[in-house]
Amino acid sequence: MTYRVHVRVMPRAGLLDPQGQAVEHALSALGFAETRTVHVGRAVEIEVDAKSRDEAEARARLMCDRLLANPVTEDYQVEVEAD
Amino acid sequence: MTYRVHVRVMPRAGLLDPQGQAVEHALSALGFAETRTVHVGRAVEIEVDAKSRDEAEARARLMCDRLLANPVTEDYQVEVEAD
Amino acid sequence: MVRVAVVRFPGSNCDEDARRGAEQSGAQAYFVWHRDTSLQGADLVVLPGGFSYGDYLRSGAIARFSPIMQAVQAHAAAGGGVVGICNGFQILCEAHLLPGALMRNAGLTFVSKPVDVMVERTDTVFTWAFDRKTPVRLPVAHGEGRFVADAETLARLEGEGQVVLRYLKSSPTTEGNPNGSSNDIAGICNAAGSIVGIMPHPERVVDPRLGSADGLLFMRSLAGVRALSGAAR
Amino acid sequence: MTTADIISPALLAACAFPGERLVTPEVVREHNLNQFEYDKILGLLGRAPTLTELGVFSALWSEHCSYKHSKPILRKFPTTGPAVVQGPGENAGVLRLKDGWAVAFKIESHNHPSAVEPYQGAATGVGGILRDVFTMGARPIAMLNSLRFGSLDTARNRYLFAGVVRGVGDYGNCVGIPTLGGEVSFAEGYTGNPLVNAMCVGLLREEQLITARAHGVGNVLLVVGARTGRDGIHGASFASEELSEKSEARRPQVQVGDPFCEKLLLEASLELIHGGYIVAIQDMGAAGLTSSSAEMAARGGVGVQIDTALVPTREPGMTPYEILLSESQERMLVVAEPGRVAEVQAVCARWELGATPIGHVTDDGVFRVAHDGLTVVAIPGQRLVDDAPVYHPEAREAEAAIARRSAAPPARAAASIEGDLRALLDTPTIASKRWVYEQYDSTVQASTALGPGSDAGVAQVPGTSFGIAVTVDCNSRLVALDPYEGGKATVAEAARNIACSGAVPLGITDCLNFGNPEKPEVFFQFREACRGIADACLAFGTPVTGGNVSFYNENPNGAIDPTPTVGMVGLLESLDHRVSSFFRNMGDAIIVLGRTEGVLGGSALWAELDRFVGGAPAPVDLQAERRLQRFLVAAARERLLRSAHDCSEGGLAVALAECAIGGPYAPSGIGATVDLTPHAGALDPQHLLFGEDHGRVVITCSRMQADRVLVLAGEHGVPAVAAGTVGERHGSLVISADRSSWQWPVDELRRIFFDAIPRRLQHVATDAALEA
Ligand SMILES: Nc1ncnc2c1ncn2[C@@H]1O[C@H](COP(=O)(O)OP(=O)(O)O)[C@@H](O)[C@H]1O
Ligand SMILES: [Mg+2]
Repeated sequence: MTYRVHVRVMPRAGLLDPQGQAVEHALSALGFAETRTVHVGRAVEIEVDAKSRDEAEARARLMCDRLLANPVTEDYQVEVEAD
Repeated sequence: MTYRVHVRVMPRAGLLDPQGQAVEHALSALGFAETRTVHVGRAVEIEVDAKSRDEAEARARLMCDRLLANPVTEDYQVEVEAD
Repeated sequence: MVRVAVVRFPGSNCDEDARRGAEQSGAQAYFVWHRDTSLQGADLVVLPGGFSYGDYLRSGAIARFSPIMQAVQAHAAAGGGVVGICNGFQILCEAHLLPGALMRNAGLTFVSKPVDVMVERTDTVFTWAFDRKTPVRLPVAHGEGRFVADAETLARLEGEGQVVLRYLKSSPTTEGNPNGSSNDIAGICNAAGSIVGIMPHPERVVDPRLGSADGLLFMRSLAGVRALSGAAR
Repeated sequence: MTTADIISPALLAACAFPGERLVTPEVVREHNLNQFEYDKILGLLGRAPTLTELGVFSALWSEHCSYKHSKPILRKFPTTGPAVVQGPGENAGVLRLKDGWAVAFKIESHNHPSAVEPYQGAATGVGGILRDVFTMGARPIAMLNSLRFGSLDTARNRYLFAGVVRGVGDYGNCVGIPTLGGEVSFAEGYTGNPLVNAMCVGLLREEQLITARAHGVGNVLLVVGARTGRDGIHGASFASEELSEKSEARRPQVQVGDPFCEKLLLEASLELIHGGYIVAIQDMGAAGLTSSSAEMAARGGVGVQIDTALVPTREPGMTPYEILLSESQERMLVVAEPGRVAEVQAVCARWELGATPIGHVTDDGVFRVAHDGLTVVAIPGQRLVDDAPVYHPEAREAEAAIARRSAAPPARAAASIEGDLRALLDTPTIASKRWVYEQYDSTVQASTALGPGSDAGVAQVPGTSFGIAVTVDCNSRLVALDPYEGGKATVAEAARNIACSGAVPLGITDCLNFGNPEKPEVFFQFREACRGIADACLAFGTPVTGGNVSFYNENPNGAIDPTPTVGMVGLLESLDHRVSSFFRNMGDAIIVLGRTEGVLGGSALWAELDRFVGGAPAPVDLQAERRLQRFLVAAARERLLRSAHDCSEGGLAVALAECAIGGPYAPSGIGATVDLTPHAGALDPQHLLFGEDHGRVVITCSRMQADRVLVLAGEHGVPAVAAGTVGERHGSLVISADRSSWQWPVDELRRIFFDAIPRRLQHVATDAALEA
């Protein structure tokens, strides 16, 4: 089976996120008064061959640990798209 | 209500995605033979005050159209986190 | 004297270079602040290089909403000259004053080096002082300079002669296209030649004492924009 | 007796912040304070410190802030001279140029943060050194960087290297400061402990100088710039210990840089200074608000009163301890007269920055911090800074080091001169650093006269016909083998690079990267290297105007190679005098300056090809170096030179090859025919070609001028020998000596030289790909 996995890598809470701040300001300047905090990170979309959804997810997590996320500054979330 | 909205902005299919390619190579070099295509885009996380999930989503889409995504090169997806 | 307004966005860092370059070539060049709403009677507007708003999100994406951009839009709509250099080019695309977009360099790293480019169109506000197609060597310094547009737009740009600058492929010294731009495009203009955006930095090479004056004719074009208005319209 | 000694105990009352931990011996140890230091604190306060006070002492008495192991040694540097406007002690040193212009410059390390997070560590290092320069009222016009890594054969080192370069580049590029030079080398000793030293050079009108001295009782302290977060708490003491497993646990404290905010801060600060709105300004670097406020007060001989509850924070609930010690980036502390606070805020607002009053200058000499009115810190301000402990560690050279000096490598079986030169040009330390400097904007500000790739970078002083030349140098192998001669050699190489560009060496800043100073063999290296630097500076008339000490550069395998990096600036009287490194015209005469004894001790040949670091390095004849510098400047003034390139690693062969290979954007290499027989033909070829004697430069001039050049050299007492002729593009480099001769097609050398680093880094693009 081929699964499509969505990975979201975000700056760790507490660390400065200048990009998020800039977007926050820009949105409120554009009149989106309802926005509170904004954070900007990275979205990675991977097609993975795996036997099961669980396996796809586990492999994707491993990819995050090894490459996709910086363990020092980022947290990640993994979601496997329904097949 | 405050909703957390996840926006995923990805390079439009068909456009060169050198980031995706580089990650694809790196993953396979690391032994993740099961990965097929990889794409790298931007994840934006927004906390929005809105009366309903639908409103939150509609506003977020508007933010994408106006600022968060470049209509020439990018596509986006919006997801409101369950409250 | 031609009045050249150089827009300063927070994060602009080639604003002074552009002002100085235009002034040395005989223009009356001055800054306008991104929060201003008037161009103070400018004949021509320069959007300089730099990292407006830190280039956060996408380069130029936030700057295009600066208050001054309304005045720039109006000026452009009235046929006034607008020149965007590097970050300024990115802003022009984001603001839809020029078609296409500038994406992350194909090599993924920032590229700072001289490149050889051909000035392909010599009747624009930024190039009319060239009397024919001319190869020049200009510095580039950018992380997001890969020009991208859909096939139709590209065909139109090529067909209508809206490619102003093109990276020279065969240059043995600079290895050609530095960022993977479609069709080796380094700069484009609108159909009238009144709005021009380019990635290289002619304003950095205007003093032979520093080693090169390959950018001088660009600056002279700015400073003599009236000559164009007279001739071309 | 100082005024601080007579502060009455009543003024020093302070209490614990609600909920904070008790100060136990365990907590004292955690703060890297020893018993002696803790007793000193008790004596100074006349009571036990609060936890917040303990944090303050820990930061200010850390090695990084107090220089407790290095101060007595640094005092021996020559720091005065006719050009010195501001010597050590301020944020940056300042030297007079001409016509009212002055140059402010400083170098600083960011080694440990870069070891943990290369990208942000390097970026914030650039940010910090930039602030040091613009807080002097100077506009930054050039950056340089000096980098050290372990071998590129391992993935971790490649990751560190690529991340650091990207971090340095992204930050400086965004702020808009051209990088005009730097150096990178690779050696085993830096595995696990890379070095990242960044240097910034700025220009100011002499009358615009401002210093970081709080004065004027009642004047207001404001924080300007970014909000304060929980990042980097205790970075200063982190920089003052060895890297270990524990450092990994400190990861959440990584500081993130915001170069965009820095650019706004730069413009706002210069406007505040030049507009006369403020009386003092200091950046919040290591130990953040603590060191900036305490040091400003101590320099001004006054007290300060701060309320940390007024400091804008990024997250709610931060304690005074955290606010005082946070190392959030892009913040400034400014002192203004009360009547001008509104104007200061208006200027900052224009640059989209906050400016928040947090306290004022007092007359009681106490460094006092309250939170919502509750006093949590009350320390005699002067003594907090001046009474920092001073240590005089034992210095003893390691037996192994002595033995290494008299050792020699095993003879290599199939040594070929041709192959050796190719191999040397392919070693990352010697090869072109184009892969690095193409990631750095080197032309922004439109003043670059010589960018990276030549011996020194040169920038025009805007609106004038003169320029400044800049370089950073250190050959740590020489320092490791003979710290004293290595220290001299470092300054000599820097001065030679400056003089090769045609400029007069003016002064230096230094970044002294060493291991743990409590180890006698490390302190020996430190003391002797400094003595060498001092002697060279004295001989050259180039004072030390400031610098930075980075100790505890160790990893589980031991200390790094001692690396006292020297950053030098020079004055180029006229831009028309500038000289670059590369052969230019066919038919030009090649002249070799200096003497070759053929010393291979500490050479790149032995280190890179024989895997042997040893032997005694060549001694440095400071007077000969001085004569050589004077000659180069005189010849450049007469516009006699077409090129000038100094011989450093890899000796004459590498220097000649680099001249022939040409600049990074030359269309091809350019051949040359060189006969070294008259220079030192009697030497064994290996020693002749790869020996690393100092004081040698390869110059070219037009054939017509050759005699004049030789005469001028003679007048300056510089040995000079006409040794050959520049050939044609795409030609060959032909070197002969005695009856042997060797030959290399220059375009092949060119390929080797420019490909060496990129081909080892084919896959590191991945890190860049993952940048948000
Ligand atoms: N990290 C760097 N940043 C910018 N330029 C660099 C860097 N490393 C090396 N360079 C440039 O490459 C050239 C060669 O450097 P190097 O081999 O150290 O020269 P030398 O041995 O003559 O001092 C110099 O012009 C130097 O400025
Ligand atoms: Mg070298």
